[in-house]
Amino acid sequence: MGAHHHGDGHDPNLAHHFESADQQYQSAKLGMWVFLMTEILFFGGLFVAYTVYRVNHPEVFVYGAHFLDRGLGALNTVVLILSSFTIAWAVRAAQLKQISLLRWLILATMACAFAFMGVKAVEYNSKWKHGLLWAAKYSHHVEEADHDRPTAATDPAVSPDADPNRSAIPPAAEGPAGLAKPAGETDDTVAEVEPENAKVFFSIYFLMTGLHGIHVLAGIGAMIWLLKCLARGDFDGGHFTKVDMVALYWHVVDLVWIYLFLLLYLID
Amino acid sequence: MTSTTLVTLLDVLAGSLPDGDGSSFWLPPQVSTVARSVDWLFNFILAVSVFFFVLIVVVMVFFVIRYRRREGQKAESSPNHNLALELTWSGIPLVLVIMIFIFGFKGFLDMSTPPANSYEILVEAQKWNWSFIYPNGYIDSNLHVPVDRPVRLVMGSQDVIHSLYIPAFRVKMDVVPGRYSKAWFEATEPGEYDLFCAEYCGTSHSDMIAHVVVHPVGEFETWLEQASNFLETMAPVDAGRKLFQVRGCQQCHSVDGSVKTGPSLLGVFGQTRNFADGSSLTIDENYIRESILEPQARVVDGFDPVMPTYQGRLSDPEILALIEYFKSLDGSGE
Amino acid sequence: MTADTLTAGGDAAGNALESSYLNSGSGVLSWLFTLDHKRIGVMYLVAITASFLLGGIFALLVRTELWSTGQTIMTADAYNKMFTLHGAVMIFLFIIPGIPAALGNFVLPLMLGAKDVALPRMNLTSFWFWIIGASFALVSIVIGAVDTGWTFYTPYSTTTGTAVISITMGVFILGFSSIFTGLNFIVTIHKMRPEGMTWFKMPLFLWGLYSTAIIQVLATPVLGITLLLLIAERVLGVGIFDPALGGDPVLFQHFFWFYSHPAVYIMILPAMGVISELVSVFSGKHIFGYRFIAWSSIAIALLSFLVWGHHMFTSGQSGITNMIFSALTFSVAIPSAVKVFNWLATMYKGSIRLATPMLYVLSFLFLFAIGGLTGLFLGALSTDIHLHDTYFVVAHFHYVMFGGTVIAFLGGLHYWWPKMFGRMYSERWGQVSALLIFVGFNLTFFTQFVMGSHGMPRRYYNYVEEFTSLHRASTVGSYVLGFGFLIMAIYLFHSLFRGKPAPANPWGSATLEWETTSPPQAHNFDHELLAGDPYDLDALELDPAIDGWVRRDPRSIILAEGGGR
Amino acid sequence: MSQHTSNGVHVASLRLLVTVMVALMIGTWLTVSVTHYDFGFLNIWIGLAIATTKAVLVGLYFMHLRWDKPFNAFVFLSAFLFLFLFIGIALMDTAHYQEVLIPGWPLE
Repeated sequence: MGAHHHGDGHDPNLAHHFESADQQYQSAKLGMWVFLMTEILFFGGLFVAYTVYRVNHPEVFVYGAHFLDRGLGALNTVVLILSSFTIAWAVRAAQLKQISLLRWLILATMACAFAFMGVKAVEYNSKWKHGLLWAAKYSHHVEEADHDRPTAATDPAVSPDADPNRSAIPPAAEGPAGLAKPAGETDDTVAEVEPENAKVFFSIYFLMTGLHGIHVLAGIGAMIWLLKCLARGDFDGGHFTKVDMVALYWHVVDLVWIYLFLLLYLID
Repeated sequence: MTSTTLVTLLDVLAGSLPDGDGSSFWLPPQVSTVARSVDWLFNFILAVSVFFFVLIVVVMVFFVIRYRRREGQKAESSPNHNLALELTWSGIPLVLVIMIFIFGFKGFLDMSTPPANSYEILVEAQKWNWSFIYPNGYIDSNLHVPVDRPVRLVMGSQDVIHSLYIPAFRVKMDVVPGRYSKAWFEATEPGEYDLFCAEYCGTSHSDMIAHVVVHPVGEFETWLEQASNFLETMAPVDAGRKLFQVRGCQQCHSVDGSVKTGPSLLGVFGQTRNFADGSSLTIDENYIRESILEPQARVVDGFDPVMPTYQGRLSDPEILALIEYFKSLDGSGE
Repeated sequence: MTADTLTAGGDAAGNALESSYLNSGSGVLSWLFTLDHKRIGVMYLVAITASFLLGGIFALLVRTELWSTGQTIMTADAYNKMFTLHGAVMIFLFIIPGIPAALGNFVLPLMLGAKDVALPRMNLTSFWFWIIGASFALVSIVIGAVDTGWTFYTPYSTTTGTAVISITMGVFILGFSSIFTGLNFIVTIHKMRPEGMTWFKMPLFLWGLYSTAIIQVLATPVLGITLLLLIAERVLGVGIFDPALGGDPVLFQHFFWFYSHPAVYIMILPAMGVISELVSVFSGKHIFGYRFIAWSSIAIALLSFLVWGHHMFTSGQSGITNMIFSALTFSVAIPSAVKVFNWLATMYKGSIRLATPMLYVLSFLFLFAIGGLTGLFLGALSTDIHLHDTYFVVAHFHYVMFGGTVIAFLGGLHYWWPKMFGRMYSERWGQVSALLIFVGFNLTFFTQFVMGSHGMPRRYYNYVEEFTSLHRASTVGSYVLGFGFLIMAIYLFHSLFRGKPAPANPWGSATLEWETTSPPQAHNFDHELLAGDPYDLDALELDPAIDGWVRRDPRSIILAEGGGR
Repeated sequence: MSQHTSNGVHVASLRLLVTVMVALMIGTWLTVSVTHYDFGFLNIWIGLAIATTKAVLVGLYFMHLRWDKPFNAFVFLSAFLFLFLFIGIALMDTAHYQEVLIPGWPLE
């Protein structure tokens, strides 16, 4: 090596190939945003699958959504918003070198993440008990289900006239006579009769919430890493980049859930 | 320039001397009404491509020779860019590709709009054969069509995606499970042509070949009538073999002893078989009849009860013909 | 001497075989866990070369089987696995990472006068993901391989009994490897350009890598989710693509091509970048129409997302969708044509050296012209109906992917080889092998155009008799091609040990990677550099004493002595 | 009154963060409660509008896009642009298939 070391006497947080802390911070930040872009498109594929299936088979979604507990869904939304707030505050704490506060805020965010996964576990468990699983494992019996969804039969929103308009898509029966399924008939009886392929709703439900759950777990991992860095004293000098990056990621996890809650739980 | 002279000009460019069937160095014979317009566009694009390719290569070779590096001689100076020139060589290809797009789209519209009076044939694709179902219910493994009459194919697949491709007609359409896809053509020359599966579908994809037989005027109806009566005109053994092939039996049952989804039928007649329920029986006419109409009644040990019933799909004479065919499978060769 | 002020680590000519990145740490681990972009680039080079060898063997087996109708050397099932593996290995393991991850990784920071990419750890992660993904693919090959074709179309891929899951897992992981490379390049190009290098003073190779990276980060995640859905379909029976469950098997094709069409441009854009560098240097001329070439890269990258449906013209896709995709497909032709004309114009009044890299440039122009022009037949709706899924398509994409990307990759490899390893290869053998590859390639694939337009469907184990002679010609061509590569492997390998030491700048290029020793030192540069016009070749002169090129005014590109950052 | 770090990065005030969080909570309550009313085909669009408002709030304030380099916002938004393109064309095409579906496939 020549006589051109840059590491010595430099800020240990500045990697040797960067000229300034700002360049390093902006690089990390741009990198994170590009990564988030890939995350959006990654989840996006599932949203495409969701949209295509819902537009073609709206009755499956109207039916399936009755089996999701919107109270628990709303609770999880609140939990995630809270965690988004705490991690945003954590960034502020890191920027202002409030190390002890930072620790508590990261812990609070993690607590929310665990709470989220706990609620999720309760939900998954009840689906499991009733056989409301993805298509290959779906073993639901309509008779038992009636106890599960007391609101379904009485829900004022389920009116025969309103339903076909709901998704702004003509019901599948508009093809040539005899070719398409008589979807119009299922609209009247949505609360009682299980539409064909109702199980696909649960396939989609498990795929989307499952992938989201994996992201929550990854977020928990990232926060454990933050705590490790904090213990090492990485943030003492006001180097908040790592906290900022994890926070950005976490907010996207929150954003995805905002849409999942709407699109899976609140269908009518 | 009239389109005929243009066509001739393009034919010459394409290295094709119009030798009657419209085939050329590049293209197979033209046997459908759309083939002519497809080939016209093909040759037009070919002419454009040859022009630009020759231009690029000639310029390139000329530059390499003319400006080859010589000792002690540097590159001459010339401008680094020239907006007018660059816009020109963006603009000319733009105009050309717009033309090609329009021709291609027009041709496509013709190819996707069957005339109203088309003769309709249903097509059933499965790994790895084609069944063509004629309006009178007769099923054949080859496609027979009348000449000079539009034919519309309504196609479905039983398993994976296949694609019906008749090069001589320039027709290709995927056959997708769960939906009907459609294609049409009007054959212009009697003869026999290849029909391929063009979408990869597994082991015998490349053997999923059928023939298109274009019948001369007036002969198609005769053929159909005769073919539909094959039970009367053919020996029962031959009729049985034909049914075995076109009605899908061979998908699951081999006649050479190899095990597929179902047991092989080689030498089946007179053999004793054990069944899943523990009973056993010597195979006779009655058992064959039962296993065609009620396949689940007695399933041969070691096989899954997956065979569909043929109740209502095979007539008594047809079952008799099949039985005769199975009797002939005694291992003594055909 | 002017040279040694710049190349303190090396000898007068700028050769630094003794003190380069190649021996700045020893032992396998110093390579496997290096953060040095040069070493990662070299490891990628070794890895993709091995993949290319594997894919090439599959290709030769496929061609050999097609020597005659019926069985020649293998069964239909084996053949179906061979062409699937040939496609999957060549595309996912070789050609997508090919230029960006191997050549790009090595060259990009050097062209920026930087010490490394912005995110070196992510760079190493990318390489390791490649290794893990490749291992999954190998496992799949060992436990029975796949027979779906590299396109994994449903419902065939969800019903076949072969090892689909392990290979799709592999491709899924390889996707992340590709995303990480792209992400890294975007950040590096945005944030680490040196003083003086505005966007429009970047070498065009960087424009190629940048537009490639845009596609990598935007399209590859969709591949990831597509494969995940495919795995879920097989394991969980999810139903999105299953018509029996109300799903849509053709939707898979939309998913797949939303990635895989842009992926075609992941392959070709960096190749175009390489050609832009080479054609200027070996013509001794400033590149012609810099801005048009740069913008056309970005245009191609963005347009590449709007054309995927042209793979589905016969799938039953609606007429209106077909029309839109056909029209948009032709729009990609324009920027591609512009580039070709600009490269030709660069040669005008030049001083053209027919060194091995330049032979590849000429080869590229010839083959890419054919590949591009035959795309017109496939973009037009009515002709595509006839040609879709025939050998015409096979020939077309080999002319683009091999005649374009691989030829450019070889050109780039021969161009940067002295920089990477500090040795010159045998020029004579380089030319022989370039010629053999050119001839073999055309014999292999031009025949396939003729077969295809006559109606020979692709992925056929057996074929009708009339195609026998063309198939045989094609097979012979593939052997010639393979022989050309064998020669190349020998002389390149030989050069590593016996090659003449390379000077810092053997070709007379003006981009910054030639301002350091060959091979570069671990920290790349001794000084902080000031970027000028990357195609100002007049700033250099040949120094016969070292058989290399030096700057007339070496101080003109030094921003600060000794790095001084 | 806005604070900045040593390298000039904006520090969001706690009051702002709390306000945004409260707004998000209200948004969630709103999303759930509007489902008790039926607006016909507008239902899904009202839901999406509320969700998107929430998303914008998160993006602008929690994720600092409001003070960040505009290019980062551009990167993020372009992801949605490509996603809409994908959804749009997939929907347009699949809508066309509906009339050619074979009812009750597979038939056996």
